[in-house]
Amino acid sequence: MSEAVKKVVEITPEEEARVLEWTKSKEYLEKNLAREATVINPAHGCQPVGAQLAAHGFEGSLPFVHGSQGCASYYRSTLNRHFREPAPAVSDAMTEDGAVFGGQNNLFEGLENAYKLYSPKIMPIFTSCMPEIIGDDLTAFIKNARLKGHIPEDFPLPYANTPSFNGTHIHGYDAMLKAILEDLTAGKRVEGACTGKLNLIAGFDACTGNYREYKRLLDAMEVPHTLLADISETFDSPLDGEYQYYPGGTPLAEAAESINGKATISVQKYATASTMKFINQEYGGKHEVLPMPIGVQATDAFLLKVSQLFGKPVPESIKAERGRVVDAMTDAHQYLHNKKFAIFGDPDQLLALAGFLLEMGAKPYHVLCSRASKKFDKEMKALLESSPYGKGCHVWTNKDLWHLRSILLDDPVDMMLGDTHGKFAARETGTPLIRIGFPIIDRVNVHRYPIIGYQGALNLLTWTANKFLDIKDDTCEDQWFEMMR
Amino acid sequence: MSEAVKKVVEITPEEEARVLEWTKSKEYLEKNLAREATVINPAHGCQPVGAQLAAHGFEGSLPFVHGSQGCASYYRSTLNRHFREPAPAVSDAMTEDGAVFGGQNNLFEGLENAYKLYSPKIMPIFTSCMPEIIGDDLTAFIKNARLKGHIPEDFPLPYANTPSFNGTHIHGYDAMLKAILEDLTAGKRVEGACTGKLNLIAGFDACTGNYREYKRLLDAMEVPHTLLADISETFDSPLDGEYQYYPGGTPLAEAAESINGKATISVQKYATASTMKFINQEYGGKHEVLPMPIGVQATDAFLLKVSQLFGKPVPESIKAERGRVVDAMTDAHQYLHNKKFAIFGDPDQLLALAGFLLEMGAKPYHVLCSRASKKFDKEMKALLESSPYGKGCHVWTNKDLWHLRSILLDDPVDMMLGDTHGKFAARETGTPLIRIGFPIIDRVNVHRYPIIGYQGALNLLTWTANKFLDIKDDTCEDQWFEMMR
Amino acid sequence: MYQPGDKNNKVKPEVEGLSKEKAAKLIEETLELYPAKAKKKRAPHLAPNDPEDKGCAVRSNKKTLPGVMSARGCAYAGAKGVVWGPIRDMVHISHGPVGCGWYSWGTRRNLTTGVPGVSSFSGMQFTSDFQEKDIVYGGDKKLETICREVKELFPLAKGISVLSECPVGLIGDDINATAKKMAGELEVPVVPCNCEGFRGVSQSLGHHISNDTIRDHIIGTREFDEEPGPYDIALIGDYNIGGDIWSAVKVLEEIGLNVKAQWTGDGQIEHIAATHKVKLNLIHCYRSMNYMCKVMEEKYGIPWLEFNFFGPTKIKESLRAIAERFDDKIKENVERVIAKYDPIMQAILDEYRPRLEGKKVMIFVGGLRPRHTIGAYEDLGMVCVGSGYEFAHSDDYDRTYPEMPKGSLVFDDASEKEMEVFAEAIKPDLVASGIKEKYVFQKMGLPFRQMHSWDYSGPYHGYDGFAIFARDIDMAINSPTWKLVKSPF
Amino acid sequence: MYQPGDKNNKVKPEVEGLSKEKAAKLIEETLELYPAKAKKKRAPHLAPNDPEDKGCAVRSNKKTLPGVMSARGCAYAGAKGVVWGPIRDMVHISHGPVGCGWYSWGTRRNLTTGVPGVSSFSGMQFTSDFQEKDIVYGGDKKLETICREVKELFPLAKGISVLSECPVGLIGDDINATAKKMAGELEVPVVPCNCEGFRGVSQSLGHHISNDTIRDHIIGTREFDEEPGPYDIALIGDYNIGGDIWSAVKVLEEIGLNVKAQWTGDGQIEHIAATHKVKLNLIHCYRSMNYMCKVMEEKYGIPWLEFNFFGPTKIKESLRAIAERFDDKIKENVERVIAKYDPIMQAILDEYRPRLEGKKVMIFVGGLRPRHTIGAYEDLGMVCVGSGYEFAHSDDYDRTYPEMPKGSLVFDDASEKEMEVFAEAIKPDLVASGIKEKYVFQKMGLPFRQMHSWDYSGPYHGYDGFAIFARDIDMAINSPTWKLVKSPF
Repeated sequence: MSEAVKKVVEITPEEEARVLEWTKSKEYLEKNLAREATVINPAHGCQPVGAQLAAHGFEGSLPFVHGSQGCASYYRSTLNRHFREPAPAVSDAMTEDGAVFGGQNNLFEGLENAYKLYSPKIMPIFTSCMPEIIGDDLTAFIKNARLKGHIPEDFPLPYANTPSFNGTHIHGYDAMLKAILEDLTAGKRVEGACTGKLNLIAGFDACTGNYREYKRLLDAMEVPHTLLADISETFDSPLDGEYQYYPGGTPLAEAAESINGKATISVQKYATASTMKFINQEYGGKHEVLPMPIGVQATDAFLLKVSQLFGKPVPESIKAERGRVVDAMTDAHQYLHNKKFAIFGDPDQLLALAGFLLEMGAKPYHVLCSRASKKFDKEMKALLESSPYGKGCHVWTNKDLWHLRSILLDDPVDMMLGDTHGKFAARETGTPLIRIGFPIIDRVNVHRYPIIGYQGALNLLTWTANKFLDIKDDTCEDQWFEMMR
Repeated sequence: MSEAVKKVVEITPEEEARVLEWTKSKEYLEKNLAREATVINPAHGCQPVGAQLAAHGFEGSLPFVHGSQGCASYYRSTLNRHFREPAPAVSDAMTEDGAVFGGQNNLFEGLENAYKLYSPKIMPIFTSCMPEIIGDDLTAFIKNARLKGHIPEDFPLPYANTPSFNGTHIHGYDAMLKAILEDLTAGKRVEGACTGKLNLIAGFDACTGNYREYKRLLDAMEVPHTLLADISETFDSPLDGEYQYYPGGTPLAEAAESINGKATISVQKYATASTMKFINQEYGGKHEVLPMPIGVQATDAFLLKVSQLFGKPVPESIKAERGRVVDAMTDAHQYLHNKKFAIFGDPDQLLALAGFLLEMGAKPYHVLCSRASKKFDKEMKALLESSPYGKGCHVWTNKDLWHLRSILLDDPVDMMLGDTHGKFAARETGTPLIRIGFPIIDRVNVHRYPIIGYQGALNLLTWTANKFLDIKDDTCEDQWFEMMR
Repeated sequence: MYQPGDKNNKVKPEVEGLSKEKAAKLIEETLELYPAKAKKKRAPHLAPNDPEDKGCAVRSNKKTLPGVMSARGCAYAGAKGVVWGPIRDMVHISHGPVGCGWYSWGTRRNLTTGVPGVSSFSGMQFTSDFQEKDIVYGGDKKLETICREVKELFPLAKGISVLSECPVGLIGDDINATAKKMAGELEVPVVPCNCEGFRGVSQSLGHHISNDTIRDHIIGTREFDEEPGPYDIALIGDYNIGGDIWSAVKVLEEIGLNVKAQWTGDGQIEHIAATHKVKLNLIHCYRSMNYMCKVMEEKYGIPWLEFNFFGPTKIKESLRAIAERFDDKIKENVERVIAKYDPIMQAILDEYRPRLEGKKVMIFVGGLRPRHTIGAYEDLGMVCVGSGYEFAHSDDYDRTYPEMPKGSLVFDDASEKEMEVFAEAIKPDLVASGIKEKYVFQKMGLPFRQMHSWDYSGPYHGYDGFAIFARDIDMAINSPTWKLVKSPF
Repeated sequence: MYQPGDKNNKVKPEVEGLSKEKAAKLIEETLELYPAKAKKKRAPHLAPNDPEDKGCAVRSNKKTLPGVMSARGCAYAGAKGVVWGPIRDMVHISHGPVGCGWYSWGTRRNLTTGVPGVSSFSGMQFTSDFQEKDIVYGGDKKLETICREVKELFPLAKGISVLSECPVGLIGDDINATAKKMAGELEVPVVPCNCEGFRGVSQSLGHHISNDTIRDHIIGTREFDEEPGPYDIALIGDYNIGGDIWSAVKVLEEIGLNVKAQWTGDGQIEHIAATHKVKLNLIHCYRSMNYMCKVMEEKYGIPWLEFNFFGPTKIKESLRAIAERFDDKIKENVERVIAKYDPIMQAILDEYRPRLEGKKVMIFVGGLRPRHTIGAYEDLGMVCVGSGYEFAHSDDYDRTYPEMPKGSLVFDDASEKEMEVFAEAIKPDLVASGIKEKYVFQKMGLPFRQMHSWDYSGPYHGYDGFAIFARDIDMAINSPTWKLVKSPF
């Protein structure tokens, strides 16, 4: 006779309450931090979505996923939700037989169909897991595709290997951008030629407002420039009754000419490491990697560098803007003074945000990067040590947002800065979350407001200070509820 | 024998609770609305503060209060608090003897001292109550001051009567602006001459961001322009270690030449009635009064009018900006759809905000103006009737924010739009308040963000939609707490 | 309510301005956009509807064309996002690299009760975050550690599902053995689900693979503590998008039925395990779970019934069909409930129908909605001018043709290009599709609702849902912002 | 704590870089900016401090020069903003045009307990909003109606104050008669206060007029229900800016005293009316209420004492001076309280003093603060390089010189220009003044705290307040944003 079937057992509210309390304990924190294998609520995606973001930044560009169609759907919908904009991209829809035969035929057919249907000017190709595992040789495949006439000989098909089991979205961005630049600039270097332009690389940055702000600042500086991978129009196009597949993007000819630029600046060290290595080897002009210009000092440094490189003074209008933001920061300083922040996200953005907080006299108290190198850890710690407001602050690398929940329950902060994925930790620890980064899929328009430059500092300041004031008004007792703040 | 002294009687918590409940009743609402004489928590100030705002809008201008020094202190501190900026202005410090002898000697001495101490280029004079009651003759006084050498013959001293017991701050703005323009343009009209410029009058508008946005839009249109009473630099100057008394302001020569402008547009009908009457009589070119360009349609109308007047097309960059805002409005529409708003403030701003809400499919459900004409009442009602979203909405003129408290307790809304003074009604009725208007003295930087133009529409949209989303996230039960919104 | 072979449905008249011929011509023109080979492949997937002609059947469940923008997801999406993910009291491990779980984290709106992180885990993302070394050396050991860590940190979790991502199947890991070992060690179900994204042609295979695992690991492994009753039912294939299942359960309870298990929206694994003792399985999403009904019918003799709670007409039909399976008490309850809600529904129709009469909707989603929501639109006075599925099979289309007007368009796995051309030609007043399509059509000035996720609204199912559905459809179509699209400049 | 005639104070040494001669020269240069007549008028108001030389006394309480930017307010401001407004359970009517009440609404931070609009009215603005017709026909009838409306809508209000604005006094209204009539009719105190803004030279006369009305209408009109006790005191002239009075009362209660009435911060009118039975009046703001103490001393024999709870040094001195007026129990309590707080205060000093040592502060505010806060700065290691009052009288300056270093600046009713010139010459590390000055000095790159309103912070008084004061002063001076002022371009 078989053993009796077990009964359904319901979890009691008492059990729930007991375990909930336990998850808030020091014991739980320790167990949680001891985790070795499980990642819970990470703050990073995989390489291809970064590659797709970079690919969207060029004129007439149709990102092309070599891999399963499901992957492409995920990347696209993530971008759709963040920008609330279309994200046209295709895949070559590899399936099981790909495991046996490889994906060459899919690539052929995919290129042919996409080229005919969507009339792109460039199709940057990047890979999802399957071809990476089975070892598809993209170099050969693409060569064959041209030879066999699936795609015109001269149609640009930069390609990058973007394995999801290595690095994060920032590395996919880097690989794809490098591949695109490599492809477009091939043979374009002319010794002694100079476009007189600045090439600016924003890095993995899903804030269209930032791109517009870089351009506005450089226009004001009268420095001719090419934003490499300019997604500002791609992902912030007008609603006027006409759907365009490819609004905006860096013009391909301009991208090609970038190799003869006067200077190239990247503002994201970690997200453009290989791109900048390539540029250092191949590009003309001077090459600089600066911190993201978040906050006044970083913006100063950015503009100073541009000014030096191009011999152009920072114009009065921008100086005045700077002065106005310093004014606003002074006025609002007392609302941020010594406030503790938890910040999470990508390395470059974390370093820059921490810099802003320190210059405001606030504390980047918990800095969490769910996938980062020792180099980042070291650099962040050095930054914190450089300021009295960084004393006692903590850097958590390769820790996730479920760790952050425990950390914040144990040692709370006044505010979190990060993307939408932090909202659960925010709620469960009672911490306000100001949305910054990628993806932001539960608020509108946030990505339309810059956080870089002086205007970006003003925005960050306004969001954080006024949130603190909102909280004060919302939570104080009647006797402390006041007209002025 | 004298009667026994009464004992101290303490109010019991029970009494407090009972009366608190009663103040939330229908009966209380009716009693409250039946009030005839008492004004409680009004949403309007008196004329002189408006006059001072206008006066600050000109190059080297030192506003001069003819009246008690206490008045000047109030106006100044109100402006200080709102802008978090200096508001240099003087008074001639009339005291009791003024009631007997009039304020001529104060004016003489005041002009002399202010001129020497503060080196202004113009001193617009306006009155507080005392000289208005005792009937000081400013025309004569000023003439005498010049005759007796207290002030140079040609030093501009426009002056306006701004009695506090008549109208509100918008009327003081109007009177002062008219006086300044009358003074500066006197004798400057040249028949047939035309500067080719647009004169733009923003009206009583304490949002420096709006002024900058007007200028940005007109620059983009390549329409040369003079903002009459331009406070954007006056009240948003850089902090750079140097204190300047008079940053910015409309250059006096430009203001003088405005009489030969190609066209003059006021975007506040109620706040510039007498100024526009003067301009209609005296100015060259065409004259238009338009609604404040809040929202897409009103901005369209503004740009169209400018385009027509100057034969300049609206540039692609602005069209794209328009399309992007329409895009954002479409994306966020569902968060504002049919939401009920209570809005309060000045007539022109109320009409424009109601227009924006209607075009977003939201309801300006309670519109409250604590001092307004029948004309306004009629115009607002006509606007509401023009849209299905205006059906069933209420207009409350000459009602105050204590009325609003009762009204909202009886017939609640989802959100309030108005200045800081609404925060008590907001708290006591549990309604979120988005701060717009004047004064805003409990949040930072709000006045630095435009609410006019397409960018302004984006700002309003972002503030309101994201506030609703904040509330949803803050108040929903766990089962409805979601990643996406 | 449509049942296979049901002849009650009248053929719906052609929509004004549309006809079978026009639709055929439009399809022909659309196909011209493709290269020859692709055209040939796509042609059988598109057809004008003719409810009387079996020949209109479109081809379905075939590979997506490479290089076209398809709305389809993958098997993993079908397993994690659809079937397993909504079960709230299990920990679902996205086994492999970080991305698949990250993108699908919180983006399907399968709401749950329970305490997050304590007794409900659907809102969280668990991943083994494969690194290069896991590819090289295999991930089975890591999976073991993960199971132990999960058990330790989430002691109330009632089980673990292991949802494989592509690399797992390709590198030769044996998650089945690992799961078995860990189930024994940890004394909770550990269910291995080989739903690698490269398997099959769409999320549909993911559903099926998940069904198999439920069949093999779950069904029949528990029994309810209380005795079975005559009104015990299970609700199958409702994933509680935007709260749908709560709204549906409310109606079912009002007519006197006991919903003993929810598959799988806001689901509890032990309830699911004990479903084999219910009297009737009611199935909402036929596509993803009809196999489960068939299994339970075969193995335990449980009858099943399709139903549709979208819009008052279909609710009424469905309630009466459900009542037919029970006694007079339930029949009386049903009539009482219908009488209770009729005036409420009428008030909704009175409000919205005048604003929506004659408006055209084009639908392209997944599961059951391309057919099931048509009645709700019709209740509002709207007509369906086209409908299609991302990942349907032929039995789905069999159920769809009768619901659609003659001459409307039927499309299977439509590409974005096809949808665009159709929309430009037909000019629908509403496009009801997914997030990837939303902004495309909005840019064209066409009102749009995301109909996978109810566009962050809902519920739409049940009586309560219809009020929200009607409001949302009206709001989308009649938003005053559409007047702003055309620039006056 | 300074008491008139007290010789305990040592003369403070000159500040480095300052001397009586330098200060005199600076004053001379500053005066050169004025026209001759104005220079002559201003000269007596400015002086270098010399605690040993009576001759340094500045002139005060004179008319403000026309045409200079003065920080002064008016009599109405002194009555509404300072004395009457903080009484929470009365309705205070700003009688006249709308502006005066509107500008002063919520801008003084005299916090209150009670239920807003029910038992606390300080946070609201009541005005008769005079219109042209009220000027022409007079406002007395309107005032009657207002009183009746207030009584009806706010039944728990314990009285009404009528605070006249300029027009009322000029058009010949008789608010005294109206108030008397309405007090009779409504059976609550209706207090007419002829504090028209044109009266006097500053808010100081408003204080005095208000004192007169309290004397005439309030004092002695109530008695406490409970018997008077030996430790009953009243706290006079604390307006509870930022919660100061709560912090002060806490200390006083800790040493065993009963604070029976608060004048007038978070005040209750019937408690104030019953003050005549207390044993001691402790006065905080000497300027605005010393007259009340004198009245009560004269009429009821109540002794009074000035005290200062800013900073641990002054708190300690004050507590011991207070204890002297009571028995051993209180004396013991005081020593116990001092012992309790000493280490807490020391910890604060340990934290902040190293960051503030030697920093220079220039003070220009009203009331008592230009002298009373000096000790708190000194506790933090700072030095006062200049201090002045908006509306002081000579007795204020008498109390101030001994508190300040030799050679520091003393200024009365300073104009903004004078302040600017002084700041440029002396380069203080902190300017402590009001909202009208704040942004001027900040533009100059000088740290600033609003010291009328505690800059939206507080309390600063009492032991609890010092922790906040120290933090705020440090925060203002050492804000890293100051490093950003100088542009690198």
